[in-house]
Amino acid sequence: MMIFRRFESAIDQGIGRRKLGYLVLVLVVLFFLWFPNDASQSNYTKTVFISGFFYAIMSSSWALLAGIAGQFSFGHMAFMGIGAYAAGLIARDGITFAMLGLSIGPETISAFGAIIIGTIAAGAVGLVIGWLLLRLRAAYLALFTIAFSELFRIMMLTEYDYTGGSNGLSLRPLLQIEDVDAARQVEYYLMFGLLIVCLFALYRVANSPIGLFLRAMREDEDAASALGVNVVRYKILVFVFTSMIVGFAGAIFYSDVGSERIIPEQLEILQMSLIIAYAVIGGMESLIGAAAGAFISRYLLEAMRQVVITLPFGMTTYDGSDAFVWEPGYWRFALFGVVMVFTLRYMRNGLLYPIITWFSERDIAMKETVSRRESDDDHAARIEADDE
Amino acid sequence: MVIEDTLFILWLMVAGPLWAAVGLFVLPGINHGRAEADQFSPTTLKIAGLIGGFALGPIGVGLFFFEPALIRRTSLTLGVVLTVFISSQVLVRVIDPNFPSALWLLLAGPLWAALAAYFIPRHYRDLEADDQNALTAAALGGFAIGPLIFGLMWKTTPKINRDWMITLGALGAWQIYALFAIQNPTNPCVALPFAATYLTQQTANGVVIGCIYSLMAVGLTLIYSVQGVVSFAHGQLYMVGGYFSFYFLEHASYHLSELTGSDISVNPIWGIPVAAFIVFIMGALFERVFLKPMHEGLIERVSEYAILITFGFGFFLEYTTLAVAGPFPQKTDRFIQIRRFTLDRYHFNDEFFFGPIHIIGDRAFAMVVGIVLIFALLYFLQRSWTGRALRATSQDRQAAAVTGINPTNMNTLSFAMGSMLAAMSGAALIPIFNWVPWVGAEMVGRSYVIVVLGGLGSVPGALAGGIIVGIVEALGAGCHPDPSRGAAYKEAFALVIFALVLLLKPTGLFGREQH
Amino acid sequence: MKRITLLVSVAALLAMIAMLPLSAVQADGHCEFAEDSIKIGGLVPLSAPGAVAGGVAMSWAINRAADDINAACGVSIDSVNYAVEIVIGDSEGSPERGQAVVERFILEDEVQAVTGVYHSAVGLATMGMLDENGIPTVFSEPWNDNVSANGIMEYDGRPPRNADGVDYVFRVSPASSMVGGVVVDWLLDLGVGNVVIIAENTDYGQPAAADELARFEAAGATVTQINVELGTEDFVPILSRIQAQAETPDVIRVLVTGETSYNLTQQMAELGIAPSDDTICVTNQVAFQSEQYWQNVPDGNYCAFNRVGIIPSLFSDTAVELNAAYFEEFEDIVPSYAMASYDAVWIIADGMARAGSSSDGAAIVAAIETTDLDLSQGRYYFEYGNHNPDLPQGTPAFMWHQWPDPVVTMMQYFEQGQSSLDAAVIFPEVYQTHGSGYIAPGTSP
Amino acid sequence: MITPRELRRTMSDLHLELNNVSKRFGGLQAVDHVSFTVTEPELIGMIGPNGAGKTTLTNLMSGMLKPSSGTIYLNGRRIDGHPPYDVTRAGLGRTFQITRALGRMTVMENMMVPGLAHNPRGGRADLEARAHEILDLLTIDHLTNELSRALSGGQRKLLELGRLLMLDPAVIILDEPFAGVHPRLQDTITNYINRVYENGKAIMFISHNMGAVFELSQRLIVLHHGAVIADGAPQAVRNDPAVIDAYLGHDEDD
Repeated sequence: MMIFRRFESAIDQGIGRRKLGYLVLVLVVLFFLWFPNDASQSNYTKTVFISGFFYAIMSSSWALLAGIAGQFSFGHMAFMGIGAYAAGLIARDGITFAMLGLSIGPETISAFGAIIIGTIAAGAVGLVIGWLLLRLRAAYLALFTIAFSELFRIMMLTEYDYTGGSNGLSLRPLLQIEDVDAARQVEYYLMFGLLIVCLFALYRVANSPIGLFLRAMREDEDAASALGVNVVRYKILVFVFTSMIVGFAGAIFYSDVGSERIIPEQLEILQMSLIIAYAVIGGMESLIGAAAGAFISRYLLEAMRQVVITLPFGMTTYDGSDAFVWEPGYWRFALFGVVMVFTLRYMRNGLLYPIITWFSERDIAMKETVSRRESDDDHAARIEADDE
Repeated sequence: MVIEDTLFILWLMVAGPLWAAVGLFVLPGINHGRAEADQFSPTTLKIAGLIGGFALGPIGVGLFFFEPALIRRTSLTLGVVLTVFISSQVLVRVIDPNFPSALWLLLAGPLWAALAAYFIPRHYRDLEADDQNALTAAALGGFAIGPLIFGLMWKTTPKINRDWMITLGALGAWQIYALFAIQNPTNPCVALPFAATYLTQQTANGVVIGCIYSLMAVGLTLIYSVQGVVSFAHGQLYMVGGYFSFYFLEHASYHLSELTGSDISVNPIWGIPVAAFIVFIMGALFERVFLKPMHEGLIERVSEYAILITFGFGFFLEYTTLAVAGPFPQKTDRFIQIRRFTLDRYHFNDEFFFGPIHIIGDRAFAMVVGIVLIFALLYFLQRSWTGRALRATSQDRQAAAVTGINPTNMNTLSFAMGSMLAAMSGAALIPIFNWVPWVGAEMVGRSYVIVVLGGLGSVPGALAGGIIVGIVEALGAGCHPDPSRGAAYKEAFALVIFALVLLLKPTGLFGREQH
Repeated sequence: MKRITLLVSVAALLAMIAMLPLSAVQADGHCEFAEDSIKIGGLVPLSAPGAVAGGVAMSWAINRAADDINAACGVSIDSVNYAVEIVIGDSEGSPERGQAVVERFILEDEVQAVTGVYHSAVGLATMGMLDENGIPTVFSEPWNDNVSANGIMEYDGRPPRNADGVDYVFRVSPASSMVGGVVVDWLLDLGVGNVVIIAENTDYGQPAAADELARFEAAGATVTQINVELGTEDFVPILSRIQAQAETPDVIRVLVTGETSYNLTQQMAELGIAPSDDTICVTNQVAFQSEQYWQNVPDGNYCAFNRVGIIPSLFSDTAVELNAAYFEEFEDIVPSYAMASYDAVWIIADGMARAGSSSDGAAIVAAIETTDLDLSQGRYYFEYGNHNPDLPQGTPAFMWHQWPDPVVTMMQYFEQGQSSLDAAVIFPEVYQTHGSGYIAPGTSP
Repeated sequence: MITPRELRRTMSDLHLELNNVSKRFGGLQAVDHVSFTVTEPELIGMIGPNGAGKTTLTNLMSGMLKPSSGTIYLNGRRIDGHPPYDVTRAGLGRTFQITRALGRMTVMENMMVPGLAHNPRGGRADLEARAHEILDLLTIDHLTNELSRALSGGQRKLLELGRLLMLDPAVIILDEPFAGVHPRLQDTITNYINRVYENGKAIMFISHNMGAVFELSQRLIVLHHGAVIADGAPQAVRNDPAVIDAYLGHDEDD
């Protein structure tokens, strides 16, 4: 503890925490950039990372929606699905405007064009849903979005002829690279780049005046409105924005980058709940936190499929090996649930929150003001006033 | 249903106009000078007579003669019913079977609903009329009767009371029904002579399963009414309830057989109290540890916290069960050894008949269990001190606290009881549906629909909501024009209603104002 | 070549009769194994949304096969014994995961062959990759017609994987249309005219339903297809709908799996729709798990069901052993996919032995193509492959690298709580055990 | 003490006008044809027994509720039925009876919300400078980086007042500014009110205890059963019989 204090003060005198924080960030990014070049790493790890990046995008954008704007949506996965499915259907069937008698054949639409269309579709639906949700708060909003995403899932599953039902719908591949290793390399960088871009976009929004307004709305919608914040506009805006981000990410991920086809099971509430859990564990109200939470949780869940426990002191199991393998199976998720619940209860801002705040100078400032307040003698006033 | 051509034409061309004429010319005359009739303008009387006569013939005329007070509302309603009925009957004949009902259901209906929902309430406000429920009524009406709703609500902005809602709702339902009929005339919902039996059968199915559903929903609504919290662990509690019952019965039967040496299988009814007891404890503990701090102001954004924490709890329960019990479907013995109750076919004449109606024995039993438990709960809430205390707390925490009720205990109690009810319905259903760890998901979705429909926090609402959902699902699956999709969309029907209620009347049908 | 096979299988039987839990130890006892072992990947669904129950059984069978092989001194290549080592991967029933796992198999675990796969979606998504990497593969449960079909075929609009097709992938499970054929033939023999098909909207239900529907209509029967979502519990409304149809159906065919099918069948029986005097109840292989079946469908007596795999009364010793062991583990009859998975490992091992290499994919494939083995499900061989490349006109593409005659039979219970080992085989006639093509409810043969 | 007349020269245009504003909840007539106008910087007290419709009227003016009938004009713009944020932009700011500080945002952020909402293009630096001035005036400048949920009730009230100034509205409505505030802070508030008034704004403070209102206000509006029963100079109002028996008889109506 003492040592830590000394270290802390050293940092504060030295480069300062914020700078150090940026440094750490840069190092992390560099690590991820270097990673695929590590020959010892198999493509499988890369694949795990790729899906990790994808879910990082999902839960950090959800963190903006739920954590910062306080819009507690369970429809996030559905929006992702809309993006992917729209892209896939467009690329397969093209568009036909019966009334105008004009039709755009699938061959004229490039994979990327399809992705863009998917993104727009997700945004459009986000607009409608956001508008519908204006009247609903908290639990009602959650319930409505659950209903929405279930409806979407059931439709995708049932309209077998159009969506391929549970066989899933395969999107037009974004990259055509024969060599598996090279392909995986490119996909890795593509997804990582996407994550960086999305995080940057989310970060910019969160720290712009808009972000401020969103937080104000989260705290108290009426008050915010009374202070001149156009709640309607920003509420809808945040829905459209996040829907487009996840729609885009989804369309890309399923264009044979992370996966070769999207299946309705991906849209089950279970999947959504995983995203929420990641965000909660990482810290719902910090984008980086949520992203990191998602990435780490996914990695751990993956790594925990098979836990090899090496026995100390040359002990051996009955068949003579010095290690035995534990396959936690569902216990992983059970454990995950426990972690989530306890995080919520005892570290509401997520397990990474302390680290993140430590790096932001905010809490230095806080400490100072706290000390000042203690010196301040309106303690009595506070107690008295709080009795009202 | 499609009434027979000759009958229809006979009425449309001859009887209707005849009595309409009577209503039009005679009624105002004889009603003239009678106090209760003079409150209406002559034109109103004329139109009322016209419609009444056309719709109900002599009955209508008689009605308006003996009960002039009814003239306005009755004639309005009749008018609407007529328009829809005739139009749909004509449609059935004119339009070819593969007329896309989507056209109305997905385009025209919602369009008019949206328009009405947008303009009418404003109009009400401009006229300083009481605009309570105007929105709902407008939307319903717009969907049901399209532009006519403007004619109905624009000129004379009537006070929207329950009959209005029910009438319009019924009309909407009728609209869908008629469209289904058009889509697929061989649809058993419309094709005589089956229709009568079939609809009764489906309604019965709906009511039976509905009562079972509501038992679970009641728990949800109880928790909400006291704590203002929607439990997202409800489905999983329902699921573990089933499992507790299952394992208890298995062991009990085994050991009893051991003792007595004869092969005994314990009736699943005994599983219910066991499951109830265990889950009650679980619920109480969870509430103490994780929900209590909410009410001590240790947590901001309470509702979100509640959602997440219960959600995580459910997550944990589901996977723990999966790890312990495995994915293999389980089921207990039946409650009663009667496979089904059957009401035999009754012939009116050689082509018209009614029945048979079947109800599966165990379901009937489970329904009874459900109803008994719900009424027991109601009795408990009304009569016992604790029950009253619970209600008081749900009314007004502070006031309750002042009168010496300990709100903290009430919270714990409410959550524990709510969870217990979920577990009980689980234990009551495991003899009927086979059990897997993810069985809660579909069920809980349904009970959200139910509680919102009935109004979060209202126990009778939950019962009604359950029955409505049951019927909607049964009729939806049963009457969907495309049999191959009807079943697959079964849940979807309830979900659609759910979404609509949330948007139009978030307080539900019986609910208090939302917290 | 043949001799080795024989030796191997005989030894295997001996080993199985010897105490099984100790098999590994015993193997160490009397076999000299080479340093490095042969790795075979087993791709099975072990978590939701996958069909977990199936996955559990399959991984059990795969490991079991490995134990038996090792008990018989593993795979001998140039008179060196290589132990077989199994790597199980969880596909979660999702194509995405499946691809990832296969990748791990190939690049991390460096498996020399792959088996397993329950969901067709996973099979479709992974077979291209397996082929590109030249990993000899024997799928043991996906039914979709497009799995293992040669490269000429396309599925949902995607171009062929490569010019000469999916050549490394074999299949010992039937294609759904092979099964459909048997069921439909049987029903048509009984002269049904009005059929209701209830199918789950998944990659199993829909193609199967489409196939059977086509066959029925070709034979002039009227068919109503009803799709249901997996996880639905209450089927009474839709069943009432069937009940209300003007003419009662002659047969209700259930193409739904898992607990959903149990719910459906039970409610069907409780409502007295089927099995009844007018309506035949036809469910599917899930009914073969008699313990589960009777627990969940107490009223399901006299339901007929199609089953893949040799019929119990004709079980080979291998099958009997396997069944006994399976029963010990799961207290239930061994399902076909477990048998198939078990056999698949043997086929691979045998192929490697004959190819004289555990790494040369092409050679192994060539060897497997000329497989001729008697295992738990009967005699294995592959009619069409590079050894016999041109499929005659009208032969469907999936016959490529397809075990041509997995035994598909119709069976029927005629006693409450009957073990499926005693259930009557009613079709095809050659297999009939109780000499009747259909046992009417209430009667017994 | 500056007189309104002198102020009028310096002040920006200011004209608030209510015509027959009514609000009905179901059967209850909460606000009943209220009409009054504010045309010059004034300290207006609005009083009335509990349930007289004061808060409802505030909500109507600030756009939280739509009037059932009647119109409200502010500086020539019709604002009734407009959402609160429009009304605020139009230049009418209000505080809440129970303080509505944005809990988990720092005091500075609380100040910036209205600032940026009011002129999004405005440079943060200037706005922050302004915020500091205001906070200083309100004696809570030292709490800038404090999360506002950590503030005392009184400080929250001050913060709310501060936020209003960031909007620099023409009319300010204070709902129960003195309720449950430590005496020491009450002075600050009074002082604030005067300062704002001197900057040429009209301030309407609502309270159900006449005492606090009397010494401050230059004009009193008395509500009873949702209707204005008196409107004029405090002294005149004090002796108005209607007001008296409204207050004497107010026990039975809440």
